[in-house]
Amino acid sequence: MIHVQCFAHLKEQTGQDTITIEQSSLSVADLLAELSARFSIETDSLMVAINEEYASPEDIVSEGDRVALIPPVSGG
Amino acid sequence: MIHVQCFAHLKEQTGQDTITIEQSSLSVADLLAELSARFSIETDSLMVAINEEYASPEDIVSEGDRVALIPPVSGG
Amino acid sequence: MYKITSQPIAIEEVTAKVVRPEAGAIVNFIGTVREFTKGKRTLSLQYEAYPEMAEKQLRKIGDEIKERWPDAVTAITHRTGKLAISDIAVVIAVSTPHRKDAYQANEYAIERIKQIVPIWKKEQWEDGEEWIGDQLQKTAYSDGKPGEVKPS
Amino acid sequence: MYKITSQPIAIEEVTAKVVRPEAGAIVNFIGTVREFTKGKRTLSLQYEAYPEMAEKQLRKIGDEIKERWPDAVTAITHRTGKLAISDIAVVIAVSTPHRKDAYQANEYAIERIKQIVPIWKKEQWEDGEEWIGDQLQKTAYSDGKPGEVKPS
Repeated sequence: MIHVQCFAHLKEQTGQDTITIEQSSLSVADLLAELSARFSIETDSLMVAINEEYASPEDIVSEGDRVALIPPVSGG
Repeated sequence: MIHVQCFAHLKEQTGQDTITIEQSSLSVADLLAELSARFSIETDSLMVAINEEYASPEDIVSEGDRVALIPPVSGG
Repeated sequence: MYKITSQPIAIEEVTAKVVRPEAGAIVNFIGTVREFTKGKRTLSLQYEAYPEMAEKQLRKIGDEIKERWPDAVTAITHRTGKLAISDIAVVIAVSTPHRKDAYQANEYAIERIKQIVPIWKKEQWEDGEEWIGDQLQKTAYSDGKPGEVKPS
Repeated sequence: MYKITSQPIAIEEVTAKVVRPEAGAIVNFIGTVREFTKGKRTLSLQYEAYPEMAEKQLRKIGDEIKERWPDAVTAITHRTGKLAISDIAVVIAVSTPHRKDAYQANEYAIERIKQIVPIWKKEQWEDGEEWIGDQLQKTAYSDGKPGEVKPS
């Protein structure tokens, strides 16, 4: 199982702080595809962070990683 | 009589906070020439302020004006 | 030196972190909540952060500054939660021996915060509210990591 | 908004003068006493001002900023008297709706202070002391009023 943290409007759109994926490992691209299908969210502008670092589409997310969805940021 | 305020090293070089000129009116250029003669100070880099504004060599200093010698500044 | 907090930010406190005998110049950037943006009135803002990652990314910005301006020391504090008009959202303090570098490094820091630090703001207007994203008008997110985007 | 003081300068106090709902950005410049300049160790500094004229010239700088950056609001406080290493000599605060202007206007202010504001510093070193003049390496004083010198 992989837990994916949500922030900002994603929390409202998915209705969840944390989404659970029933797999032990998958690519960032596949993770986004699955989330897009499950929640009908726009994933084009989403980044994925693995252990607090930005990940590339081909990076692998594994059980135990700290995973988060990062929409375009607007701090400052 | 015209009173001329001194600051920084000029105060040390002339030994005075305020120099008194025994005239009722003269040009800035003449004022500097007189001070140069009296105190053997280098006046090339000195500005004169009349009533808290920088003056030009041809400006006239008159009795009652607030007059000051302004060496190159070094604030900030 | 890099902090996400839900408490009001004291400018003096962030500035004090970068004071040192080698420094002759400190430049602060203080981001405050502006009431009007393009004619639209903001009532308040809500900032949310992914705090662990945000502090890590702030530290990365400090490291990038160190590479480009080796004599610079940087401290950044960003606030989260609900902010009223004129409340301080972020304070960036950069100290350097000479002032040019402090201005440049400070401006670099705020540009990078808007690119890579996971903090989001929700604007509250008179007629609604909205999470703000992509305020730099960059749509390149899907093309790469924001960590790789360098300011022009 | 423009002040010469012999008391320690509180950054928050100068900054508070420029806070307003229209502003989203405040940039501070804080000049501190640096210990080493070109390898020479400074023990302390003494600042002397012609206070009435200095405040008038600071106000003139604020007016010049207003002409160039109409949305900017500026406050400047400069200290006089004896300062130790890391003490604050000057604080410049500029607020603007958008940050670029705040950085530029602030940098303009410190450049102009070093040109036209009648304040002088005396450096105290281990082996002596000296009034510092002409630190911009400009020898053009006799050619015109410093008020007419515009930064390049």
